[in-house]
Amino acid sequence: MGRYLARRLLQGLLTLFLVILLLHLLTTWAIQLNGNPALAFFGDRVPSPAQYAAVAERFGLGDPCYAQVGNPCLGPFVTRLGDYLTGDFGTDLRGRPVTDIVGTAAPNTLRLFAVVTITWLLIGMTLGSVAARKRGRLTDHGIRGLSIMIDALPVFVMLLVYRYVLAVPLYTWAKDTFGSNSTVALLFKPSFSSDHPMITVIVPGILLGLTGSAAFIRLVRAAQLENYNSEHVRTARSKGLTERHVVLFHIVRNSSIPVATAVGIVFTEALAGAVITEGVMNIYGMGGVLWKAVRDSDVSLVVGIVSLLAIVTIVVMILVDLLYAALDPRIRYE
Amino acid sequence: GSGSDDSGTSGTSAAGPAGSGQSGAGSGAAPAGSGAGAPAGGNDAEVSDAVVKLVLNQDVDTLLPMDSNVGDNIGVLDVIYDGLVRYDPKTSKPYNYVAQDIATKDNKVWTIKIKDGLTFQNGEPVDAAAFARSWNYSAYGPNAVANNYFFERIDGYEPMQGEYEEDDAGKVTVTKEPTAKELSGLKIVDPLTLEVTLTAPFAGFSTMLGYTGFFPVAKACIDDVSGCAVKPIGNGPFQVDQWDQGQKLTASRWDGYTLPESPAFTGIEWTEYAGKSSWPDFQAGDIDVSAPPPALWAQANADPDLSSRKVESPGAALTYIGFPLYKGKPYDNIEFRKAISMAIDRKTIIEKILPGQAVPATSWVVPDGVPGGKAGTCEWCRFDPAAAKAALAKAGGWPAGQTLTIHLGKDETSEQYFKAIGDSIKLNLGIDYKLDPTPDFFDRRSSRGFTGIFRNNWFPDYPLNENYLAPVYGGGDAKKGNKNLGFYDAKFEQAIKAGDAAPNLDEAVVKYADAEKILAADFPTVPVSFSQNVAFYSERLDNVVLDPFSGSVELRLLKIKQ
Amino acid sequence: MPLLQVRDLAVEFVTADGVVRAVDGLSYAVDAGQTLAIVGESGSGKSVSSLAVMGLLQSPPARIPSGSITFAGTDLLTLSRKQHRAFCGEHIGMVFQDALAALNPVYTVGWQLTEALRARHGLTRRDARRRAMELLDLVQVPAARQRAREYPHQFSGGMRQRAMIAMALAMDPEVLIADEPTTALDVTVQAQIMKLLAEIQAERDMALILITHDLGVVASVADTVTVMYAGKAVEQGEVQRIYSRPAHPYTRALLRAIPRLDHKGRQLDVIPGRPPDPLHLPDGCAFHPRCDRAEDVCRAAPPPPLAELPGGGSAACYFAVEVMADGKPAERAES
Amino acid sequence: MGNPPSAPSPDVVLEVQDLVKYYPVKRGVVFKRTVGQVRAVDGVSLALRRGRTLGLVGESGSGKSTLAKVLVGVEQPTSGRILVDGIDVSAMKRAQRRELRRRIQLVFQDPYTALNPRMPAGEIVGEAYAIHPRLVPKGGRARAVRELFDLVGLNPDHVNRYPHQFSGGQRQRLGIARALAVKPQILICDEPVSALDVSIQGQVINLLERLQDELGLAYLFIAHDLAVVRHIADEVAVMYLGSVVERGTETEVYEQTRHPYTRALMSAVPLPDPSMRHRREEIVLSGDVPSPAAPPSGCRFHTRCWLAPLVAGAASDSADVTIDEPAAVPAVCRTDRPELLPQGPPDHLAACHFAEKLTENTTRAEAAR
Amino acid sequence: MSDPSVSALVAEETATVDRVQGGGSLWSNAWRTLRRRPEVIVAALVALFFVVVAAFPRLFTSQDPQRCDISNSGIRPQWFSGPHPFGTDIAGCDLLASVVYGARPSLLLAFIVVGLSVLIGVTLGTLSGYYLGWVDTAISRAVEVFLVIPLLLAALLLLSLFRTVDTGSSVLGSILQPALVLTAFGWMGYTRYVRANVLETKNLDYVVAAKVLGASDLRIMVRHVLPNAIGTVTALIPTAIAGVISTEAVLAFLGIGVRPPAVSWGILISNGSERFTGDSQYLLLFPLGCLVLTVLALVVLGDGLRDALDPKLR
Ligand SMILES: Nc1ncnc2c1ncn2[C@@H]1O[C@H](COP(=O)(O)OP(=O)(O)OP(=O)(O)O)[C@@H](O)[C@H]1O
Ligand SMILES: Nc1ncnc2c1ncn2[C@@H]1O[C@H](COP(=O)(O)OP(=O)(O)OP(=O)(O)O)[C@@H](O)[C@H]1O
Ligand SMILES: [Mg+2]
Ligand SMILES: [Mg+2]
Repeated sequence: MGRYLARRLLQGLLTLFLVILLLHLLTTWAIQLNGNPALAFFGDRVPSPAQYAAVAERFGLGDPCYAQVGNPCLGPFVTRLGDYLTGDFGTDLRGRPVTDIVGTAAPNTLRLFAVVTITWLLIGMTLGSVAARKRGRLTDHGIRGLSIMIDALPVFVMLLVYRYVLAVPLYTWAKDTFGSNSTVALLFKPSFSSDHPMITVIVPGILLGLTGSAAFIRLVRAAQLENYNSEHVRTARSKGLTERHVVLFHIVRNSSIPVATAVGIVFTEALAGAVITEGVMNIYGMGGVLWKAVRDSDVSLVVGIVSLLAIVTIVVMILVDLLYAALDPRIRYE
Repeated sequence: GSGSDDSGTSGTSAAGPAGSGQSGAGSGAAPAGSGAGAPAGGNDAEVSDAVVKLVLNQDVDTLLPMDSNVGDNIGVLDVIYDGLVRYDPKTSKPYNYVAQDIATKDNKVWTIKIKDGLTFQNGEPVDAAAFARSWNYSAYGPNAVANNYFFERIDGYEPMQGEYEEDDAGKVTVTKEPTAKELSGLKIVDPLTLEVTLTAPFAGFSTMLGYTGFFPVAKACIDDVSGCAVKPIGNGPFQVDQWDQGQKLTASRWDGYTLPESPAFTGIEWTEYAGKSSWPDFQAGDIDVSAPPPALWAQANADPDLSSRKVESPGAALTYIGFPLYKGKPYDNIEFRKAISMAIDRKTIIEKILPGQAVPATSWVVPDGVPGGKAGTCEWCRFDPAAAKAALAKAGGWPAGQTLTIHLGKDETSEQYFKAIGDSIKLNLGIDYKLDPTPDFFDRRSSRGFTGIFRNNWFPDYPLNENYLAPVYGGGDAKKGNKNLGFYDAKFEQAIKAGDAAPNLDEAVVKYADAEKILAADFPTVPVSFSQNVAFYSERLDNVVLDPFSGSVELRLLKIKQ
Repeated sequence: MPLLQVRDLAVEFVTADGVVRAVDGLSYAVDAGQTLAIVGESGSGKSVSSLAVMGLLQSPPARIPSGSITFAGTDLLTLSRKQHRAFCGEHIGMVFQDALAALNPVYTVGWQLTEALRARHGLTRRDARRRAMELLDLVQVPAARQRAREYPHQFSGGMRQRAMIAMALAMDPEVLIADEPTTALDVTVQAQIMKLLAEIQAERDMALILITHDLGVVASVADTVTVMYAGKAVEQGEVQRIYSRPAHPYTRALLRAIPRLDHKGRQLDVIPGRPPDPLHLPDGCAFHPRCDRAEDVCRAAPPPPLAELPGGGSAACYFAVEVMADGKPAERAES
Repeated sequence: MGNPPSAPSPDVVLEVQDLVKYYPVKRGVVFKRTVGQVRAVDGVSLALRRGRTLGLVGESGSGKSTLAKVLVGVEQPTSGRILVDGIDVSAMKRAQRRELRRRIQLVFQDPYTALNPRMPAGEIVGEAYAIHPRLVPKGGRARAVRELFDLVGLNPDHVNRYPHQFSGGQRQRLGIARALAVKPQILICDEPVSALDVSIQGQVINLLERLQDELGLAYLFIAHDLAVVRHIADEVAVMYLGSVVERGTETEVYEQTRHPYTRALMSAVPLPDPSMRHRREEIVLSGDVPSPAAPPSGCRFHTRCWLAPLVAGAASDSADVTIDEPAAVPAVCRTDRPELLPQGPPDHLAACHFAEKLTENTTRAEAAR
Repeated sequence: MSDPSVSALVAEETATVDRVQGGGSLWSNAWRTLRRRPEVIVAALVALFFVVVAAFPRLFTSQDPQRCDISNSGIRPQWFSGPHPFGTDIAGCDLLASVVYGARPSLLLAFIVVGLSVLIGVTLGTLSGYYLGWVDTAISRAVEVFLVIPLLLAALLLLSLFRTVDTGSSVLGSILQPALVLTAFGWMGYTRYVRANVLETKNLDYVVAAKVLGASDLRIMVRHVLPNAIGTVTALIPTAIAGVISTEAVLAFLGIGVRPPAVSWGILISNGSERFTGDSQYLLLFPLGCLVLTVLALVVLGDGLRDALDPKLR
């Protein structure tokens, strides 16, 4: 177990290194092809080399390699790695520490993910279980159809419709009924509010979670179906246990293994949804920050954020592996 | 000064009083002490205990005055800092504010007297040293602040930049470090008197002084620049309480404020939207000022309640189409350019794509609000498909099978806008087009990398017709034309020179207008639209006035209904 | 009255290709302390019939169009499914063939052993643990205390099967149905398990229904035998009689086909062809295409009913008496 | 441990000398270290004669399949020699070894996993010709396949069917046909009838016997079922925990058993004869086969041996010793690994310190004396 | 009973085997299962319809989607009473033509992405599972790296990299960039899937049999391991195609999708969703309807295929 953990961590470090290297290369080449963001600083004006150099220096892009197309810019890469080792994740183009940005943006995104995960679990578990239970019947077909519909409907459509069509009347109604600072009213606030970061993230989270839940419904259904037909469930039934007990202890428990694994690995995938949700609902989060950082060719910010994200993801992946072992005693890591 | 051209990298919707660029002032007439039309600033008796809720539509990265050059942080800093002069919201004329007096004899050496007894919010005095400190910091090249270039007119700017060399590979090597850390043109005569020496006479210097880049900063601010960028130490009526970057900025009245113009309420809360629409929050009553996204424009206007709470004012930005004149045929043919121009149904396009945000342009200089601006100088800016076809035929037609590229910056709104323009061209001239949104627009434009027509957006630095003309069309040589457009006309250059040499501004304006006429005949670019500032405001607001340049609400004039 | 009596049981599966009659008119009875063996080829309906007894068939696709299953006077088929299962949980234990699959991999063996006791009889955790150990001791699993805390995958094949048996015994059932309990095991382990089963049965005076296709095992433990072919019982009777004087050609062929440990024969007798497709059973006697004794009547007439034989037992063959008279199968095999 | 290599007889087509196959147990964070070994096959010597059958029996995990895999070259032996027609395989070059592989073919236990479900039967059987193009000229392949179908008793018209359309017995025939396609000399049958119904078993066994007669094949017939082995084998080897504990002709092994393990194995096989029910000697071995990763010291069988306590009991003159008590095992069993030595006839070998106790068909009680 | 002669036996077998499974291959069996499910048939027809639309847009509209007249902006659906059955969008382009011509980039993108991803995924998964060792280590690391990098980030980065590369205005050119990104981040699932399957398959007896016959690694992989590992992947393909079509809409919404002036469903949906909140709901509903219908059809098809290919779930 300890050995396994050590090996996974080493592998994780290697992955991290590769991720950083890859991102470094991509961002570097983007800069080389599209021009140094320092140029954008001057807008329409044509800077003197002096001014340009000063700004490039300030942006951390002063190394001449950024002007040579194809140069992998390993020098700055090594420097950056060294800085990371000392816990220095650098600053964005405007000098704001990356850790500070992440510190403000990450909690909001994590709140969003928390709501999303809970939505997945709730919807996926309930509907998936019902579908598995009623396999082949109308309810099953209905739920499967619904899951596909949810799947096909892009997130942004739901979010836009909610924000522009539903939120205002709901919010107004809730304010009139429950008072303007009531929980219900805040729930329907058309935009995120940093004063109420948890409650205003719930509806966006649910909407985003709804889209992802489609796959979950299907996963839970498939996992449970497998167990419904399994021999150990037949054994449990032969013991005269009630169906409720059988479902709870043998079907749901056993099908939780693939489900738990899936919850873990969708972390990175959820980020795409986060960019959109954060964008539409005006949540200051990792998705939005990253989005902007890439558009601005803000190398430090991009690499910094993604490295931190990668660390989180890798840790999540390892945790999922461990969770897997916890859920399935047949797995013993060496 | 030079104008600015926003690449439009802001977000998906252009809602709200957006608009980047800097406001400047440049009225050649003696500005000092004019006070004419000085707005009725809020006095303490009328202060209502309210927090005004506003939005920041652009990404605001810093609140350091020397580094702030986008509409939104300028808007915030407008109540945090006070400049030497402030501008009349209607006429754009400057009047002294922190300055007691600004005087010059030769338009080269300026003597600025500062009002006595003013302090920063941390108690430091606002004096000549404060201005000198701020300006020296900005002008020092290695500090690389956004407003550095504003100081190039002051003596001693050059040595502060150092010298660099750039070889063919783009490698920059420092050949000489900056030799000075202070502007030699700044002299502190006494604690409240600053003498500024320019490199050359410039009548408009005093009008520039109200611009954000010229605000004073406290010593504590220079000592901790990054802290000051987040929590400014201002000298204005409001102080920043807290800034959760990316989310929210709150400011409240500063009790130590002694000057007259102060907002008539106790606090302001800016919510950051980073290009997203704040309209639903406005509708829900959480925001006091907003504007609907294009899709909801018609709806909002149709609502009598909403439209009664709308202010509109003309903006200063011009969107125009440029041609790679340096590429030769067919772009260097005026008939071709005419054909393009007359093929564009400006009115309908704006109505459909950017309702309320723009007006069709019929001139190169914004007709209202800028001295010398006049509508209708562009003869071929009307929509006339027949004439357009005829002109194209006269130009020899469009090469068969080729596609016209339209280059533009990366911005969805302008993409839609220019798609409609392209559609118009295709429909009326039968020319196939393709859009090329590119992130390195400026780079490619200045390096003449365009192969088709391109979108330009000119935002002036100061309200003078010269600023729409000389920086854009001038400065070229007879053979190659100017840098961006490849345009050159000796008569045009002469007219500009004549304007520069004019003894006073009123005469200069006339000369510059002559230059516009020459331009109209040469027709190197096609004006498309001027911007329009719009805001809807909540029921509790009163006296909502938009700044003609930045388009943001004049906070010091705003009133809260009781 | 026998403890468990199955009468005229039929089980059908509704599949996309048609209705499969997996069990067709099966009847048998067991008494306390008796061992009934059900033998037959793969697919002959052995498992399905016992699942029907336990109320474990999935319906759909399964349905029971006729028959009765009476346990001590209660017809199980008249009960609701819930009652049926609860009843069987109390009175009938079942041991499945593949113990690894039949045990839930995520719970400890001890937990599973006492699950029913805890869920249905509200046993405390401590009592449950003690009971689990008793049960493991009963089935001769060494180091029961330690083993109860382990998971099924940590057990060897024989141990798992023992655990399975212990689980089936947890509720002190009166009848134990063992569906091929040793097929997957080594002979040495098989011998251990069969010995164990016999001991427990004797000790508790339990009825044992042993489902298998190993005629050797049947010979060593069964009292009565039911031979199934294509869903039907083709022969029933005392174990001695069936082995010495089989009355159905299928039984006889089966006995002849077994290679024997005690002497070497060069050529094995075989039953030609393959078991019939349950969807397309041959007309007449289902065995006739493979039968060496088949005559026209077997092909044309309706399948023969299970008829009483002179010396006790019964067989479903028109020529049962003649076949029985043919003599010992083993002797023939040596010829 | 090793047996002296028996003199090569002209009849011997395959000889195995002191064959060892260990599977390393690896562990490590970055670089894996070998921390132990699974001794799957631990010093086996066998000889296979042309046209004859060697039966190999033993409990699950005794290394039978591993041995088979090593013989057909799917696994590389850890040590030991394999001689085909007297030639050492390990000394051969690649091409030669490939040719050799052809000569030894394998028939599998599970007819469901042994055939590629996505290949038509004809292609499965004919694949050998695609791999060894020189075996049969291109035009003749279809015919060769049909002939093979016919040979193993399958309808040649079924070449286009897929495996799932065949019954278990038929699939086993397909597996045999595939093995025969390359014209092998040696067929290694790894429990070829274990998964089949009794009624089908006979068909396959008869087929194998007929093929042996017709083609002169040598079989290594691996099985659980001692009755089947007795039926088909000329010689028998009994394996326990990776090594052969008894070897001899069928009659010798079955009728003059010289190893307590073999005896136990045989007594565990139920006889299909209810009249024998309580008349047979029953030796029920306790427990399971120990793990080959940590085999017992000395005689591998001593932990489960029924004879040892009896012998020990006799030695200590004690009447009631139980098998479960390890102390009751003679020290020699726990310390010394018995060699495979001739018992009576020179080719009847057994590896037991007390083999002489079993010279007659001794009962347990007699052995104790 | 005497041993029946081989030929008799053969005849016997022939008689019975004919009834065993009714003949036909695994695929034809799957087909027979599929045929019995009406919803699968309908789904297949719908999918086919849209494929035809994508292949022959001219059959469905005579209008040019690129010919837009701003003065016709925002005409509501006229159905059969005017030249614009679905109405026009804000730029005055005919919506029916846009939807019809938008099918091609959307579907083509989906097919290309899924095709390439499967190809890469299956190849790497097979190599990884078959050889293990350092090949596996390297591929596993690559998989993890690509799993860790967020797709959208990479999409944006690659977009800025490819901005300056002119891919032409053909349909292929306009979808090249999103296709690249989605492929680059779409293969890992297949790799892991196939690898697991290969690990399972490669120790099966029939693979051992092929080895014993002397088959080369390549042959074993291609003929034995892959076909069986790929079966389940096949069933994933329709769902994956559906997923890409939806993702394209998301990319379009973020402005990094199919390159204008090509229209795709994603672009139409993204544009339409802005207007949905205004007063022109039909601008969203038509393209979204097509997308939902296609996705629905493909997922149902995938479900059907999976059930048909996987007897366990039948
Ligand atoms: N769910 C089902 N759907 C359709 N047919 C079924 C189903 N379950 C069982 N059958 C059929 O019922 C018949 C009897 O099956 P059963 O499992 O009882 O055989 P068995 O005698 O136990 O065989 P084995 O020795 O292989 O266990 C078989 O023909 C089988 O095909
Ligand atoms: N690849 C491997 N790695 C490690 N151990 C292995 C491997 N293959 C087999 N073994 C071990 O080697 C021992 C012998 O296995 P083998 O399959 O040869 O036994 P067997 O006699 O064929 O058993 P069965 O009768 O169950 O088929 C077993 O303990 C097994 O766990
Ligand atoms: Mg069964
Ligand atoms: Mg084996």
